[in-house]
Amino acid sequence: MTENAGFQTVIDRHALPDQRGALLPLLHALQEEFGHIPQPAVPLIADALNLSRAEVHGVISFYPDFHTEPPARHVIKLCRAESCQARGGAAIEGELARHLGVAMGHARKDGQVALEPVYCLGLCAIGPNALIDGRPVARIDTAGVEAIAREVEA
Amino acid sequence: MTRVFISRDMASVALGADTVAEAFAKAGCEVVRTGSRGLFAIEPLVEVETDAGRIAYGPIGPGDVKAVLDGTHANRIGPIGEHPFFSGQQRFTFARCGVIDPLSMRGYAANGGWKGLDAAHALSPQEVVDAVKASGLRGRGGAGFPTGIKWQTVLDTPAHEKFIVCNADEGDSGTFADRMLMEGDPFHLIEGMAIAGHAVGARHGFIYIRSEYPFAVETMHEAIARAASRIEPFTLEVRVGAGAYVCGEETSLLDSIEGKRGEVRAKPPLPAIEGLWGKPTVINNVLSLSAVPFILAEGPQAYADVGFGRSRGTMPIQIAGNVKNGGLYEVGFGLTLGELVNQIGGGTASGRPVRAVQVGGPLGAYFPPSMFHLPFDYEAFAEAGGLIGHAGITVFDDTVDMAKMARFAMEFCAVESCGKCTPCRIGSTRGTELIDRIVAKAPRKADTVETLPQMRNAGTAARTHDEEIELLRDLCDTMKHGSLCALGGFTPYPVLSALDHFPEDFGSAHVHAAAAE
Amino acid sequence: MSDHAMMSTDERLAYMAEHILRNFATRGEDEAIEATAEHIGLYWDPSMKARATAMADEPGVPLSEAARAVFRRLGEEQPLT
Amino acid sequence: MTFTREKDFGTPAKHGETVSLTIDGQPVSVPAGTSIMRAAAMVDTAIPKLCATDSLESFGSCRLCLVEIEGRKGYPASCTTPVAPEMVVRTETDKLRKLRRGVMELYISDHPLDCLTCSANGDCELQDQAGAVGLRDVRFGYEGANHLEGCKDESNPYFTFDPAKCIVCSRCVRACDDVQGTLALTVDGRGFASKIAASQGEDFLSSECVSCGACVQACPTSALIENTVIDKGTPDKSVVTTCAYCGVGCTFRAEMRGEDLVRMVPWKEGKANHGHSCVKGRFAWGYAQHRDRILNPMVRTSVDEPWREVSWEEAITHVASEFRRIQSSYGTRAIGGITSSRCTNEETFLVQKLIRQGFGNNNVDTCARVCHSPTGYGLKTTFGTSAGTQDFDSVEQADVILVIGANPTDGHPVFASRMKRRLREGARLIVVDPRRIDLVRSPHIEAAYHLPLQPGTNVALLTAMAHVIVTEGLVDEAYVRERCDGEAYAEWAAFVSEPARSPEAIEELTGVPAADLRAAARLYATGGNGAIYYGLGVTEHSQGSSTVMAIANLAMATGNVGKPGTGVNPLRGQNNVQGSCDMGSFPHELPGYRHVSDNATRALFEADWGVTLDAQPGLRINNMLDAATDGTFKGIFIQGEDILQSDPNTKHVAAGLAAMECVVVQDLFLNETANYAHVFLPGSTFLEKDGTFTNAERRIQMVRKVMEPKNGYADWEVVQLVANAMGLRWTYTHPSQIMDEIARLTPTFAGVSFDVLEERGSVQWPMNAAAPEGTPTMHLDQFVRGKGLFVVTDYVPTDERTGPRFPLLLTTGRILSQYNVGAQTRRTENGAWHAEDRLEIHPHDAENRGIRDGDWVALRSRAGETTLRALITDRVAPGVVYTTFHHPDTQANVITTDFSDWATNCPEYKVTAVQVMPSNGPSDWQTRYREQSDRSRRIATVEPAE
Repeated sequence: MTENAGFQTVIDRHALPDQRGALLPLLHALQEEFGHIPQPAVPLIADALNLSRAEVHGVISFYPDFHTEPPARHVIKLCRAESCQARGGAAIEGELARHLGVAMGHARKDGQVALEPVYCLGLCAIGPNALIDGRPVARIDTAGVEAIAREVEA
Repeated sequence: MTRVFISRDMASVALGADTVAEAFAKAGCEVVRTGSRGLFAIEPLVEVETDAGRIAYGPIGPGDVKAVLDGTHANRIGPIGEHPFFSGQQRFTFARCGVIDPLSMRGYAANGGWKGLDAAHALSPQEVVDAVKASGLRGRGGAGFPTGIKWQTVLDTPAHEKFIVCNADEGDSGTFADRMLMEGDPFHLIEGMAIAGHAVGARHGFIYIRSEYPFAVETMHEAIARAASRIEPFTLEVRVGAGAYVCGEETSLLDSIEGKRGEVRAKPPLPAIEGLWGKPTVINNVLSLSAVPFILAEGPQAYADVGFGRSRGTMPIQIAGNVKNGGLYEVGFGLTLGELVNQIGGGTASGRPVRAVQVGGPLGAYFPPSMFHLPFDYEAFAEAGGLIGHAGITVFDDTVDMAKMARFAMEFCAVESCGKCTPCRIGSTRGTELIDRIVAKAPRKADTVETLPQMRNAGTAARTHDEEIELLRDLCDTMKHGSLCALGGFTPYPVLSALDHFPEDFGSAHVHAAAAE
Repeated sequence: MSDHAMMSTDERLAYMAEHILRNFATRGEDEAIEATAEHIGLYWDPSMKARATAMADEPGVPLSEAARAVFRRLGEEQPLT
Repeated sequence: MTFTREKDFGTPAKHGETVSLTIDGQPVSVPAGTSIMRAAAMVDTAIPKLCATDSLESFGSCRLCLVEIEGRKGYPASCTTPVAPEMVVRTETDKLRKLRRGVMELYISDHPLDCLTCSANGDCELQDQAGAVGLRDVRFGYEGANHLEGCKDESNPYFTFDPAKCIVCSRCVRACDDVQGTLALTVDGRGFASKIAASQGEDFLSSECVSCGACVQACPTSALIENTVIDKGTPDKSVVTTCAYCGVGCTFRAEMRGEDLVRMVPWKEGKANHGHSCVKGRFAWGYAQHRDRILNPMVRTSVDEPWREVSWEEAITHVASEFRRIQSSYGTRAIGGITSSRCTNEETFLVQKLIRQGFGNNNVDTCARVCHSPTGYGLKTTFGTSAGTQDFDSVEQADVILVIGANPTDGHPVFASRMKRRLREGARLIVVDPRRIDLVRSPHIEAAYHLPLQPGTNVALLTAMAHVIVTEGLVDEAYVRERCDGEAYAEWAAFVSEPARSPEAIEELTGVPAADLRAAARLYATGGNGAIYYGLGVTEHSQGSSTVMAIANLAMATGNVGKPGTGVNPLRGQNNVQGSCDMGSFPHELPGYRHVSDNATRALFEADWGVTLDAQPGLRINNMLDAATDGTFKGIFIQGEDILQSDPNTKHVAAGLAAMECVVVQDLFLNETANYAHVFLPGSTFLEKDGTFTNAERRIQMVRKVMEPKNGYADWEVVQLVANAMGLRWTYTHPSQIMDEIARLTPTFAGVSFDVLEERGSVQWPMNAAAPEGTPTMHLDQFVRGKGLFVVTDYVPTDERTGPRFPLLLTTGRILSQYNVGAQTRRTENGAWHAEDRLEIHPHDAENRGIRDGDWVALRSRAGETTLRALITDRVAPGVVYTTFHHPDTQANVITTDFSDWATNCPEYKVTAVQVMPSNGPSDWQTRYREQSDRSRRIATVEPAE
């Protein structure tokens, strides 16, 4: 039961009675704390905010930021949008996928690294860009790919 | 103790600004972290305070401290204002960006901060709305709807509770002005929203920031806390998106704040009358709200005097993609596309010729150089079958494959579709499959179902390339006129503009087909 | 009341009268007796009323004075049918 | 009537001043706010649509209904665009046709092509619209990405969900959200991957779904479809009738294929349910054809013998002769009868007529005795008439809703949905109940105050609320002065103002914090229109009548009677319990609530019936049983009731029945009471007869024959056979004649007739010259008795006390899927939700008795003992346990005692002192009872003598 107790503490902190539309902030907090929102947390969230389980499930499944599976140890969010493509983003995506042995939009089987798409980080003049575990990295070239690979394999 | 100014903007940090700041601090300098000036080719930028004002050096690495401090570094630029990228600008909204410490209330006040708010508080709500109307300000998010009229509707709708919502979802590729302003001059947006609250009688506001902007989220949280007492009785809170581009659409954004799936609502009711939790709500983009303090401080006429045709005031244009001088260029409407890409942008970063430019993000049209005469103006671009959107310009050199870009436009729509309306939910997937067939020059043969004898009416002949192109045009027509919002509705802009202006990439003869009406 | 589950009819009639009296108690004793008698007149069937009237004067039956008064009042108004 | 699918106008009706526009050159005038789609439909222009249906607000997702509007660019959707003055709309242009075909081409590129063998063939809107837009080719082909591989969800016993047939129009999700208010469905995922999911992507049965069928009804394709349609095919004709389950009185279209009932679909014109339904009415009608139905009369001389099937003629003459024999040897008053609140008004009227005219006494009672008889007494005393004051629609104007002693989401689900919608719109809710019922907190609904009082202390709590209202000056003085008896008010006000009535004084007794009680009282008094809804939790107490009067006092004191949005509303349990009371089923009154001693009334009936009537009230059910054990009551005719299972103190009922010489039971199935019967006359279901039911808002509605009675006769025909066998020479040929007789003899029904009901659909009594349109809201200008009467209600504790032997208090109630004694619902698939009665017990009480969830426990009271499985929950307060009485093998009523309401003898089901201990299996009583019940249900297989 401790797993649920963990969720409950985060939920109690965020399910303030007077905060309207509290679901997204609460889901962000759980995602932040546990790296994902497992199915057993949904009934606790629904009860705290007096929503149906269906509503909570519908919202979790809508937004890409909310995952229902445990996260990989490292997460690379590589930008696939037009400005980065104009600066060679597609080629870098191929190199990074080959180098790490993981397809875009997937986590490697060993759980070490996940390569996720992101559509624009707002660094559109210095692409190709990525967030490596939340840290912005710009002008990624072949050397950049190798540096990223070293970092996430550690 | 020499004082130096180094940007903390996410782009600058991505280019190494933090290590440069550490180096100058270790060298005994007083380091002030600011927003970015907005020209990324010269970042990380260091401005050294001297008796003759700030002298800029960029780009600078952590090893260049000594050369910068003794003024001998090769990348010495001198006063940044004299740099050609900045001298031509009219920075009404971005005046303080790169100058002040974004979270210093004292710095903000010392540079004209709160002047607009105080001016607004001296006026009645109707007078403030009239000022915004007189300024000719139009929505900077992309629709270009006159901001003053929107505020008037909210003011006129009686309710015991109203809201101000700032759309900071800026998901368009090639746009970063909202991010730069929130990270570089957060109090400016806060002041704009406080004025809006006073103008329409709203006591609370939400800033909906996309989760892909972690720096902006953090800076706005901190700025709101510091400015709370200054903007009383108006209160503000940040709400963070969760990776859905469609939440940039105003009704989807409202659903998201309400804790729901970001599905687009049908209109009417207009959000100005029945918006957040059914209450009258002002929804404006970061740039629209941030233009308001200037209008109240300097008077609407000063704002309206600048511009072109019905597009009044300045637009912070973002030049991005494969471009030499990528960055933020705030200027009055009217410059031509060519001036922006070639003179100001300096052409491609790769040195190869410019082949195409997408204006207005992933839902904007592609323009060949032959259309670079177009003045940067809402009406002019609409007539040319495109749109200004959030004023992002993405430059491509001649290695670009426009059929692949058209395919990406459909794929992007399929990835980000909220799934509510049929033309977009199903159309975007069928469009992606269709363009793949066109690009692979493999028009569809009759499939197994169609060849069954039971499918008496189904066509059994293989389809031709032209039939597939015509189907793509029909699909775009259905999506353009049938979709519930601009995501499905504008996806045809990049697809058809690529098809019309670059038919060769689609394996078709170079015929300039009339754009779908 | 011993085992309430299986009361005899006499016990039940007495219990019902006492119960009605208690719920009219706020009117004061005299009015309560009159109201209870009127109530019984409206809702009890003749055989129950006849038995009640008879019980009024039987010494062995445990009845409160008020209940006895009610049953006596019944006898006066209702000709035995 | 031939099978015409009800016309769908696409969006709900609006009200407001008229707006005129032209559509395709045709002038149209509709209320402001009406959509262009609805306006067009009103002039028979059917704009193609898929995601729009008029039971739901417009959504604008399918994009088929695009139109062109002069002066407006683009192609707006007609469902989400309201009409505007002088608007000029075109619904058919080349461009629109092209766009609609484009949308349909996308739909059919991701849809199965097995129309001809699909269970919705001929009844599918996608099929219709594909035809309407003239789709001839899907140029995208059929091998792109699609949703054809999802597997069917057949978990729910009544309908199947086939995701491959889903077009993601979300009509099901919106129906579950807005119409039912359970929010059990959602769209899962986004974009092309969007799919409908129940709860967290589970199968329907294990999800939050309550199986009301609204989603199945809203679904335009066969994605959600009734299993009976899959098995039998789409219906070809329909008859509108009224549901035979709870007191909401939902009207349905019984859709048939020939004589075979295919499905029950709620009727949009139904004034009580407005097109909504619950699991019972919508799906649980299979019992009508269940093999347990007894179809032939049966007779036996003693209850120990097996039944002997006989002809109708033999059975009827046996009944008549036995009753005459008993009367001659034991006296006129030695026999009586019980009417059913599940039969029609006409049948109930005939049973009480058989008893009064035929038996010559007033020994007639009804099951209302054990549910709302205190409502009859309490409201008649205070307001002057024994019925609820409002119609159901009134809840839409309530600002404060007070629910006391009722569990609407289980007992009156369709009305609960309308109440929940009003609560979601912002009305405030107060719940007074020992149990935390669902309404206290469920998605988007939260009671402002839940007052979990100790069972049996209602009067103390309500009088304390009155104390707050009077002492804090919250009384509506003007209303009281103008509408109520001043003297009675003064006495009442003085009484409630005494310190002993304050919330603080009764806090310890009720267990309700004084501050909450005060706040709730203030909210009810000052929160705008206050509407009180109550159920058996108010009436089934030793002070049931006092509680009803205490409620009436609160309503009068705050001016909350006599206008929409307010009122005192009894949620009556069964489909015609209101009707059975109206028809004079009580031993002390003739139809129309007129006392038998009222000479003028009696003269009216005597003239019509040609007999002199007994002026003395007859025996109530419990009095009949007492008289039976005393040997003075020997014969009984019971129509459509199972008093052995539903009435309290089962051993007492058994003893009474066993002492009788001729027990006649008329029912659908052999029930527990039939174990003691000598004659069994087969009954007919509501599907097999014409007549009327009256629901809890006094609305009289038609019940129409859908199929011939399997047992040969409608119930009213059987009563006539018995009557004529006793020489009464009745000549009814159709129930409408019985209603004419009722109208002739009952002032409040004077204007009612089958013709009027056919024409208007339904009407609420009183309906006569004074109220030609019927009476939605009663007591408009003045109370029926003239001045509203305040009645002093002092708390008198029940004699049923807890003590060391029986430390806990048992209260009883009902669950959504089962109905009353379960005779009908146990013979359907509803067991999927509630297969056995469970004892709800608080964790503390369970813990210190070593009871785990699901354990068998012995439940013992002074009256008896039974065993059932425990359900550990904090829904009940410590010291309180709860169960239902739907399943005979638990015989919950062997536990309940004979204590009852002082005025009406309505049994005190809600308060029984009990002890709960772990047990290893059924009690001896249960095993003995099972054996006796099996023995008495044997039916000899010999051929009935011709």
